Amino acid sequence: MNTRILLFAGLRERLNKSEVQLDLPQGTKVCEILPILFGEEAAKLTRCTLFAINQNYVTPETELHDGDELTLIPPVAGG
Amino acid sequence: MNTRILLFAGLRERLNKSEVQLDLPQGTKVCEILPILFGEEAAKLTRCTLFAINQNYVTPETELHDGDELTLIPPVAGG
Amino acid sequence: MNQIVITKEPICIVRLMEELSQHDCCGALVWFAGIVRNENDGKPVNQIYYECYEPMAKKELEKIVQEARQKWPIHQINITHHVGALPVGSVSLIVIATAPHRKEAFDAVQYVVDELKKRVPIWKKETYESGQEEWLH
Amino acid sequence: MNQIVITKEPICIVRLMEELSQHDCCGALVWFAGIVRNENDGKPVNQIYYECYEPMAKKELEKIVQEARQKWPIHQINITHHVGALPVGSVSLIVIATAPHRKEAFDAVQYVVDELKKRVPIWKKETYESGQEEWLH
Repeated sequence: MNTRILLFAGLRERLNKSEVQLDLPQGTKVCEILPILFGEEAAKLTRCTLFAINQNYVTPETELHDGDELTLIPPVAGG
Repeated sequence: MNTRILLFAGLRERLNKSEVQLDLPQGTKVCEILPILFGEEAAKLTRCTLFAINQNYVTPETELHDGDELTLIPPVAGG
Repeated sequence: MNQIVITKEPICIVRLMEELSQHDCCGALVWFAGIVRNENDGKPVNQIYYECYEPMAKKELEKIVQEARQKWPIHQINITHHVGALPVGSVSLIVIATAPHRKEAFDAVQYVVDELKKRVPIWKKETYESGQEEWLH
Repeated sequence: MNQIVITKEPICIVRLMEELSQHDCCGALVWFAGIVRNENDGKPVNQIYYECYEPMAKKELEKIVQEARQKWPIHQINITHHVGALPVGSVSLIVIATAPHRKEAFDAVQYVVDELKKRVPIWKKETYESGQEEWLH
């Protein structure tokens, strides 16, 4: 299952990438992505990262589907 | 005791004057002016008229002094 | 800095905005404009005439600004009231405040507008489409 | 009418004001401007860099505007966010609402600004005088 993951702000800088493509098993949940990408740091990041699929916020328990675009959203600060 | 009285808006139009000079006895109170100027209509006007002496709001019981400028203030509606 | 203006000239919002000096310490600028509406209580309005007891109005506005400054740390306050005959759609009042944070700027502008409507000796006469006129309160 | 703009060009307040069409039915226009402050938490700030996930930001702003319209009878809403590198003193955000009465316009503008800061995918990195940089939240 092919998933495109978009990274912004501090998360983008951590990986030095604004986009990652992952081939994931069916039924992978949104919350499983942080450990895959950030290893031990994931625990700390989980507390303050939100998730969006195809530009709409979703809960961490949401299952990914083939072709989904997942965005990792570190704390926002517009305005 | 010489008192200058300023009239605005509806009160001005009622008397067709923007200013009146009255010679009043010492100790005249602010609330006694409406009956002098408006006769029987005063009772109705008293409920919604405020008073200022020398450009500061005062209570209806305030006594006038020689040279005071009294302003009768019908309901305001700025903005 | 306070600026309190009562004027018979139309308010030029663009010029006001250009005049307003910006301050690096202020994160928020809140601006209220009152506009002459085309109806009131269901009656079509053609024009409003504002009458003002100007020296007292300015004094009372100064008091209101001082009260606002005691309540909130505001930097700049600018109040401009247009008096005389105003056609529908024109700007009758502008209140602007700048402050370090937005909550204070919003609160200060609302306080000034609310108190102005309660206490400042300005009166408003509406002329309706029917030709009838009425002092409002 | 809604207007939602995310732009890398500096926001020209004067032009925005001129573009804003006035409506005779609206007695109130409320306007908020967010300005880049010269300090944060006691640290002198030189510059802010705003990053934005633009398509989602616009979608989320549309949702916020719809929510505001369900709560208050607003006529016009205009949201403009400047992104990229912004020097101290420049305008980062403008939110404008017009409504028949002022309370609704004030409430709507505050709601939009509050929700924008909570939900819209825009990030802010401050550069301090010391040269140090930090992503804010």
